[in-house]
Amino acid sequence: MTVATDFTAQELIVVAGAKVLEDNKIVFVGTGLPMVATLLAKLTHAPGLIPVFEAGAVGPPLLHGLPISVGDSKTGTGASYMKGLNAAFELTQRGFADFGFIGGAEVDMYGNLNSTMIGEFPDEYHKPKVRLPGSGGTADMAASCERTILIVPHERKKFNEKLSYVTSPGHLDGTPGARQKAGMQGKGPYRLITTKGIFDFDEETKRMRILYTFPGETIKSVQAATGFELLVAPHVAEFPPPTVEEVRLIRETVDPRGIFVKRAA
Amino acid sequence: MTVATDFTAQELIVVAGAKVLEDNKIVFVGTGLPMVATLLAKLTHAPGLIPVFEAGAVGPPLLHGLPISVGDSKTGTGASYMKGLNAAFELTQRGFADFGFIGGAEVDMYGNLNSTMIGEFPDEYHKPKVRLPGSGGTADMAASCERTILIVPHERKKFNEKLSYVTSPGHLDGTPGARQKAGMQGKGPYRLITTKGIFDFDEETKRMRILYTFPGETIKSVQAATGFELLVAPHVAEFPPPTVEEVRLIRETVDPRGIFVKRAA
Amino acid sequence: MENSTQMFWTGLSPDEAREALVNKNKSMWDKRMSLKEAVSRFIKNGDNIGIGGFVHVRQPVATCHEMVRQGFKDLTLSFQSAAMAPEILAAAMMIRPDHCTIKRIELAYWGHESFGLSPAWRYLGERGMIEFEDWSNYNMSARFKAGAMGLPFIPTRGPLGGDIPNTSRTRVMDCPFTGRPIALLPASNPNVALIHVQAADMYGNCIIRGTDGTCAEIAMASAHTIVTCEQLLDHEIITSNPKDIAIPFPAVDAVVQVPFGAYPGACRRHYYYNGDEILKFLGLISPMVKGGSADALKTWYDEHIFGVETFGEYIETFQTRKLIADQAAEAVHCQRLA
Amino acid sequence: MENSTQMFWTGLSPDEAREALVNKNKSMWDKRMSLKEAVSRFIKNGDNIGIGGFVHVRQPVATCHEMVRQGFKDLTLSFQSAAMAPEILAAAMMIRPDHCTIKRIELAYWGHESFGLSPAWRYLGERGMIEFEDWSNYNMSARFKAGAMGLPFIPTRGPLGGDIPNTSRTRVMDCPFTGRPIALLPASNPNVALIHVQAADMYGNCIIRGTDGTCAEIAMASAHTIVTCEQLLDHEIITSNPKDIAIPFPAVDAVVQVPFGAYPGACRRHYYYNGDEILKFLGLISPMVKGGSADALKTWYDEHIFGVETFGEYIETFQTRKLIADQAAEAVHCQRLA
Repeated sequence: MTVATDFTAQELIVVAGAKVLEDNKIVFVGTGLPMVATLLAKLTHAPGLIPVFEAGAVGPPLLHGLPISVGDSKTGTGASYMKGLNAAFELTQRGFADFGFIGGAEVDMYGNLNSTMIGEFPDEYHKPKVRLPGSGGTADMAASCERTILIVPHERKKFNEKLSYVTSPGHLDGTPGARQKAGMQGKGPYRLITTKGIFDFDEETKRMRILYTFPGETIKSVQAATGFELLVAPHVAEFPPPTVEEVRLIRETVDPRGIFVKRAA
Repeated sequence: MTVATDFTAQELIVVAGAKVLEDNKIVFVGTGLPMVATLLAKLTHAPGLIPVFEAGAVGPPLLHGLPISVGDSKTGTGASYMKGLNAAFELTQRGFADFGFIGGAEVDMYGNLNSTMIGEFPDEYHKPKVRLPGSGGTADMAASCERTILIVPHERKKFNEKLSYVTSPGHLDGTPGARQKAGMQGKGPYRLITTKGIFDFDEETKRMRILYTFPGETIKSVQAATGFELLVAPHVAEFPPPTVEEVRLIRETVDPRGIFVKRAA
Repeated sequence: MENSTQMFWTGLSPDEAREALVNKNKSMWDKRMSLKEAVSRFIKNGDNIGIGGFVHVRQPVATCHEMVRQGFKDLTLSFQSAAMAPEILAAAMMIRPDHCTIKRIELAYWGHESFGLSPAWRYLGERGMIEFEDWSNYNMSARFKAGAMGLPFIPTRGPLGGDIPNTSRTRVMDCPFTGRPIALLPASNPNVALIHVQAADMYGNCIIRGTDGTCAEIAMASAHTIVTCEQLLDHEIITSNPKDIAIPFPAVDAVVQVPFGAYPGACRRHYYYNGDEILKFLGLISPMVKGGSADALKTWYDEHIFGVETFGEYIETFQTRKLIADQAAEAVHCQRLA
Repeated sequence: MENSTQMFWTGLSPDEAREALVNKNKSMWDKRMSLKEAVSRFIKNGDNIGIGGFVHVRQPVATCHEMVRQGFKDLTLSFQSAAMAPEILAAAMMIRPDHCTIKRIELAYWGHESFGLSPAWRYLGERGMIEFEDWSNYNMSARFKAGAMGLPFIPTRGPLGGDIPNTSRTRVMDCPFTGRPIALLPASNPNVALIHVQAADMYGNCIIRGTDGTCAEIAMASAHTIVTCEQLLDHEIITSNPKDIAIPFPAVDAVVQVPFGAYPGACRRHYYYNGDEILKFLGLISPMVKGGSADALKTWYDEHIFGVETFGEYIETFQTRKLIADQAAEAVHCQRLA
């Protein structure tokens, strides 16, 4: 278990994401880094982790390696169910997904995510500064998975008091029972993993709270890169750097072609 | 095309039912005599007739003969679709079924059917004189097939002004657009086949109207066996008796074991 | 919005159904157990039981035998069209009301198609001995589907216009998009689903051949699912074509291999109906509709259910020649190389 | 009931969709024709086009090429997550607005996952050149499902709480059974569905391998469906396992065999993604987002679409070695004896 000295921010995020995943749970996996973290978790501490992909595959063993899409043929082989999008989301709405693992371009202090547009809303909705791809399945996972794990690269412009557009609702405005009142299910955002640390959401206020800082970061440096005031957990710990073995697994086995985990630091 | 002299009331109903079915149409087939008539139609003038069974089978060739249930394995073999009950009824609700072919224990002048209970409604609903099996799929076919063909043995106690229970709505109270106003689709009852004749429903009033009398019956004898006033079409014809070939087909090929078509007259 | 009857939930409410699933261990574990254990572990008095199959196709007959053997009270039965499963449970109530009772039935059809009406339904219904709620096949299928989708209700074009909306918890509302009336049906989330399938693995992944009925929906809607299967196969075989899997393992709690588990009903690829046996059994109940004796029926239950330990012993009472003939009949309908 | 935006129907209203199907010849007839004929016969200017597949899986790429060749105006595109199909149509609008135009898009996601954002979406969206309506993947899938079920709407637990209900025709109502808010989504009934499948018979019965996406729902919801297939098989082979049929023949109007019809995207059992080609094509559009020249993109369209008669000629521009490599890559993921 030698600690690695050569690792990238993305590799750290993947290791942190994998560690948040619990063995024997069902996780609805969004595209990109969540897929990488899920595969790493299955290859390490969570062989019984059950991934669900929105194109339909439930519980594939992923024997042929990292899918490059949530609809990739690799997700289908050996799956325990595969009936298309409606079926995947219906079972999520029913309560089958313990976790949803999703990303976004922008996040606020209540774990609401934006993957729709950058610009003034509603004025610029039909002519935004940047048009993003849109929700995909993230709004659905946010609405119906029992808990969600979020991944957002930590930059000040992505951590905002007010989002351009709330694509995937988290704890909404943080008021008690806000999700249930709105008609959604599940407990909402559980963890946020960024390039600077791991966060949870305060039990009372539902506000984002620092839980772990990544190597080289401090509470202060994390706050400086965040466009709103962060809460701080009673005992913030430093998240350990990845091990040599974890980095090797990512580079040689999980994403050898660097599809999602880029080699440049 | 020799006319048969030896045939039963049920055989006549089956031949009449078959003749009402048009080639190359999709017919949603209820259990019992509708299945027999459908198979006879496919073996005679309507080889391109496409049966749908509520347990799920769409368009089976019925190469292994008469199913004894709408969920019979014989309905599945060679079918062009088979996804269970929801799928079969969803495609009906969508508009895929040109005809629904259904029976009931009681019918009124607007083609509403009862297959739920005999007794006073609502007082005796929970303790009826006779408890019938219930709707099955007939209420759904009645609500969503484009047109329905009804089969009811012609007895006075089955042809009533007021039904004990309206299980499968036909033209409701006969007022113009009643079905659409109630939220249903389709044009409702198209033909009724009984042991005494074939009926349609008047364009204006939606009331049951004699179209054909069966051999041995007259307008008067049919009316006498009916608990409400029948309308009479401008040119009521006598429906021809079955041919020797039709009777032979029913007895030897369609229902050789007499499962639905009893030998006794 | 028309409210015909007061709203209430039978089985689980939508929120309870969600909670049950959230708190359940949904991982891949070995769920093989005896039918005796499955029934005693997952079924309780007062439960709403979702019954799979369609009329005499893949009815959970073996599981109903075991339920009668153990005895349950105040059950609610939910199904679209059923035959032998409710008949076995209801006829048991007719002879042993101290041991087995049905409180309520939510159904579209209880009968035997070409084999006739259900005498037990007539007996209990005409004597006012049970609560019931009439629906149609699509209504019940859609209610299970709503339950399986995690929705509190589902819209349908029926029942509208007839009496079903007057005797059920249907709500009719004006569609907010078209202005026309549409029916809203409350979801059904049974406590326990009873499902018989052709093949399963030990984790509960199920393959259904021929009609799916509404089995997947009932299993996904229910808090617990007991699966009986003709074949118990390796996980790798079952998942070799993932799209063949009708019910995924997290929806299943018990897997029991029971050959002929739907007999004397039919099971595609395995056996066709034993109509003689169906008629014989119904013939024992029929006289009671008109006030006849219960003796013959009691004897049947004593010999075939109470007097044996397992469903296998009941199957052994059939002549091998007859079992092989029913297998051979089915083999004609869906021909395959062995 | 909250009304965020005015209600209107794109494509067909529920009543029009019903009427279209009622009046259609739904019998078994030989629907084989050229893609040129299928597109010219069933697609009109102003149509709402339902696009099958999921991101780069089984996108109807060949059909979109043919649509660009023929030229259509004022289209509405409806899909959950799409990639090459809208990219081909939209980039054509960027270079030939006289020939091809998109008026509106109803979508959950337009992008290329690991291959990056969609430059055409950014170009058209950021310049305010098209109407659009954001939904989620389940929202769009459920909207097609409602259309396929003959319903005017379907309830879902999302979108609620976020901005999607504020920018779409979602209605939020209090559930009449639970009192809690629930979303109602209007059905989507496109004029024409474009679906690429692994196998079909001449009547239009379709088998889909791997993910079904929302193809069956889109086909069943639409007034017309154009199917392209890798394999055209005898009816008896296609129906040998009826449950494998994802789309039944009455929902289909044209059947066209087009090998590699979803290429450079993927098609399970046939070929894996050609990522190089996807990136190369996106690279021709990307400079235009920032105001760069359209020349390279124009040249591509002239050479690969306008300059050829059929999609087959486009496929012939690839090196055989590359096509075989992409087939071999896919053969590793779903291993089967030939």
